[in-house]
Amino acid sequence: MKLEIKRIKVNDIIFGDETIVKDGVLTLNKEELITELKKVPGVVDVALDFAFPGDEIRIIPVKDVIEPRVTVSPKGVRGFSGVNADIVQLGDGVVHALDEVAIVTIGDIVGFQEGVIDMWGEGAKWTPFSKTKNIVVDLKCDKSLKPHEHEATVREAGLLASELIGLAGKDCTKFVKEEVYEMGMPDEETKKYPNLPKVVYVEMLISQGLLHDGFCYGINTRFTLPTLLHPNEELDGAVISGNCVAACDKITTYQHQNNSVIKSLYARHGKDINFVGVVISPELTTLDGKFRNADFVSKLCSQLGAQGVIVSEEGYGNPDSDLVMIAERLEKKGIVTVLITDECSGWDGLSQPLTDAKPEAKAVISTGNVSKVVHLGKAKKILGDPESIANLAGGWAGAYDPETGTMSCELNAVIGATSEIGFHNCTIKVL
Amino acid sequence: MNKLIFTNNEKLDGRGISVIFVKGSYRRVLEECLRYLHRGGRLLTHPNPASIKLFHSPVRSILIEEGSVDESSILLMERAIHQYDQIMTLHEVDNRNLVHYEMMDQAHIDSALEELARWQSS
Amino acid sequence: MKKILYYVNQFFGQIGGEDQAHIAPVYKKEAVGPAMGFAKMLEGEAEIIGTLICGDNFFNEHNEEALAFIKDINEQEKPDIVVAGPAFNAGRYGVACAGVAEFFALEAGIPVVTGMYEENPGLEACRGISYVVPTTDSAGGMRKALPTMAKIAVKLAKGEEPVAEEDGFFLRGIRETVFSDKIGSERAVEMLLKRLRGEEFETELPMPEFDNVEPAHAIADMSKAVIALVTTGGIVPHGNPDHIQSASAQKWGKYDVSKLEMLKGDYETIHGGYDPVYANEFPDRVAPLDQLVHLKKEGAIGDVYKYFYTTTGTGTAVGNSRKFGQEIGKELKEAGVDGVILTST
Amino acid sequence: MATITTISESVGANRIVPTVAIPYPVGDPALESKEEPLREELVERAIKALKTDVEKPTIFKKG
Repeated sequence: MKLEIKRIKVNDIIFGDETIVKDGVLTLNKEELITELKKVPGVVDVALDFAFPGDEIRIIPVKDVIEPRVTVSPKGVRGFSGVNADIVQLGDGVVHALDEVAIVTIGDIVGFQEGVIDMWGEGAKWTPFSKTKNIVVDLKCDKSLKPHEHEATVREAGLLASELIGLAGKDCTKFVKEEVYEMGMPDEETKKYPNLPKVVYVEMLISQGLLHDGFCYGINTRFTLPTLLHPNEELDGAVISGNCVAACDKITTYQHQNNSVIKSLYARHGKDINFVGVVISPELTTLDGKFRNADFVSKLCSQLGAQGVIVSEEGYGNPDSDLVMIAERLEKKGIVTVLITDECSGWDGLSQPLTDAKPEAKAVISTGNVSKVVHLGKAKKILGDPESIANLAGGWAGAYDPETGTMSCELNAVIGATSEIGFHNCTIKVL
Repeated sequence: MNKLIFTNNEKLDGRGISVIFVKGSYRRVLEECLRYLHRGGRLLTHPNPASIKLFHSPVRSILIEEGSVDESSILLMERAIHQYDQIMTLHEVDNRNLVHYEMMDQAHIDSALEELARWQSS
Repeated sequence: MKKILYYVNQFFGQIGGEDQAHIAPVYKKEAVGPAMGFAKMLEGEAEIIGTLICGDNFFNEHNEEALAFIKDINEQEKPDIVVAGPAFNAGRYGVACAGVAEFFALEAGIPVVTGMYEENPGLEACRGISYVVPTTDSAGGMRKALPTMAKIAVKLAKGEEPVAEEDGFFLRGIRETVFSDKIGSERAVEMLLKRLRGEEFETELPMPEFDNVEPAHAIADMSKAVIALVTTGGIVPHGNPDHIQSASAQKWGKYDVSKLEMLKGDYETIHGGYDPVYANEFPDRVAPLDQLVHLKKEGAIGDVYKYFYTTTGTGTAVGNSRKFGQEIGKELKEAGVDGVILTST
Repeated sequence: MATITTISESVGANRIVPTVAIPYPVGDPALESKEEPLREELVERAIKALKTDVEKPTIFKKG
């Protein structure tokens, strides 16, 4: 498979009468975009705003983040296969992406959503999405929609917005970066690199219903057994996020399209390792489901002849059990495993970081303490629902200081802060 | 083996499964469950949710199957209580959004029941 | 000038040795014992306003009273910094220093500097909440420990934040979230490559280690063996005479059962972690003395050891559990016990 | 003698007899008159374990 992602430089974004990128300026036709988005059943109103790195803007509550792209070849392929476009095999072709531009969908479906992105100051340090030029899409939906319908509507409209805006880069010829992801199927690659250790990436996805779902080729992963993907498929949009609550450690669609573990392994394919594939493993609510998927994942890894595996988690709480169960099974098969997870070591950083422990979980990357308290400044402008600020500040008395407008909150409320696919650069230092 | 749901969610529809109502907090439900598991039974769902915000929920339901003492269930329940305490050390229960938490709790039990229904003939 | 309150036990408080370990706390408005030398190392940044002296046994056995006294002194003197010990490898003194640290650091919000040997049972309880300087296992290390402790106290007096590597105290185990120069996925791939090449690697999230213990040899002739009964199920004589805590136990109990056929009738449970009905109805369901007496009568075992040992397992700190195990084990060994039935709930 | 044997193993116990339940490890109120034989068997198994040589944490199951 060969996938080329050609990245188009965007220095500024303005509204205008057509949606096009020229000489580093992205122009958006606001009315046209809003009309198109309102065609999605259930969407009653849309607001578009910009939030650039350094602006004193707070975006809350963030539902998803998506990279605006267009598939240039093969011709005629549009959008996210199986979701809002016809079924097509992903992973081959040429894609134009608006570099470091992100579509950020907001709007709370349930009252307790709290994911925040601050574009400036202390808050900006803790989220990867303070460094992207964000087009914030506030989708107001029909009040009569039931929550899961509301979620589906906002998800669909968000993906559509990323496609419509992605079209602006269709005819560009100048690129700031051209990423090429070329890799054959395992047999072929093993013949080329017979003595490089085979490595599999196991990516766990929250799959527990309402606001806690993942989708692979449009199928809700709650209904699938663990499955095998070629790395290019995920980089080409096969996996999208339906998960709106776990702010710090949910995997946004942007992070699927630019999966950091896949990119890190790709960079070493053919040099240090033979990257044989990506296994998507759903995190289910039932324990039998967890046991079954852990067994299935470790069998799949053996089938692929894996000698080393990286496992990334999504969320915090019951998924910790899946993580150590998978590690246990792989290590018992002699497959060397590295886990990536965030931890909760309390406000004082003193409590036991992971409650579900097995001796086999001995090689772990910690992406930070979800209970670390950070202090956010007073925003000049809030995009989204100020009411959700109360969720953020409501965690405990005294979190919000009315005089200065400053507020303290835990990392777990900051989008992507402790990203468990290692997309961000937090780690732990023991003092 | 018949199933039980321990819950403090008044709005919960057990979908035909007998419900043991626990008066009190999310943590009370965890404690009552542990007491029960001490003498028998097996956890069918993990006691805790998958995202931290849901730990702040005032309500929580847990699905159990009757039967003999199951060591791993007792161990898992004790760890779930520890995990809950860690997240909630200085956090207040979020009563502001009770209605939505009740709905989310129902959705997750339905999701579990649906999973089980798909796999078990009974 | 910041005010320092200095805590010492009966020995360093120059009152007496083991014979005076029972004395109640006293407060002297002057520097006593190690505090005198300490006072000279404060570079004018702080002064010692008084020394609080308490017997090690008193502190552990009359914990509530000792803390009440310390609370009064705190309200009366309002110290800015508290210094305790160093306790070297004295177990009860170390646990007392940890208790002092827990009160001042956690409840009164006052920084505490202390010092002890790495194997002191008090270390685990206070290393995360106070600045604990590593010392030798005996008082000979005083000359080396005091200056390091003083340097930390001076830094605190100046309002500076002491750092483990620079100021020489045990890593406090605080897991601080910081930024790495590499994103998580890069660190993961590098760790995987090290593991694939069989090289050393350092996990960023250590799992609790699993202990392993050298197994004792089998008992050859059981018909002559003395078997002791021990439990962490919190089974105590009615009224809990030694006030063993129902959770996070600070002590264990030892009771003569040589004249009993069973625990039923004389014993109850105070354990906070399980439904007490069944144990109160028949305590031998937790600690089966009746069965051991029965086996003795049948000649299957030589004898049931005179003393039954008990404590509460739930919520008890690992440090304390290890201490209890060592203390009880020592007594059983010295009493010539051959085997132990240890029940837990 | 413990109900959660994995914890016993993790702290290095070498002879472990799995017991009935946490509130009554060496007993079972539900058995009423038949509780005695159960309790006897459990303690005898513990004594047998003390007479057996082991190299590592070993669980002594019934029979």
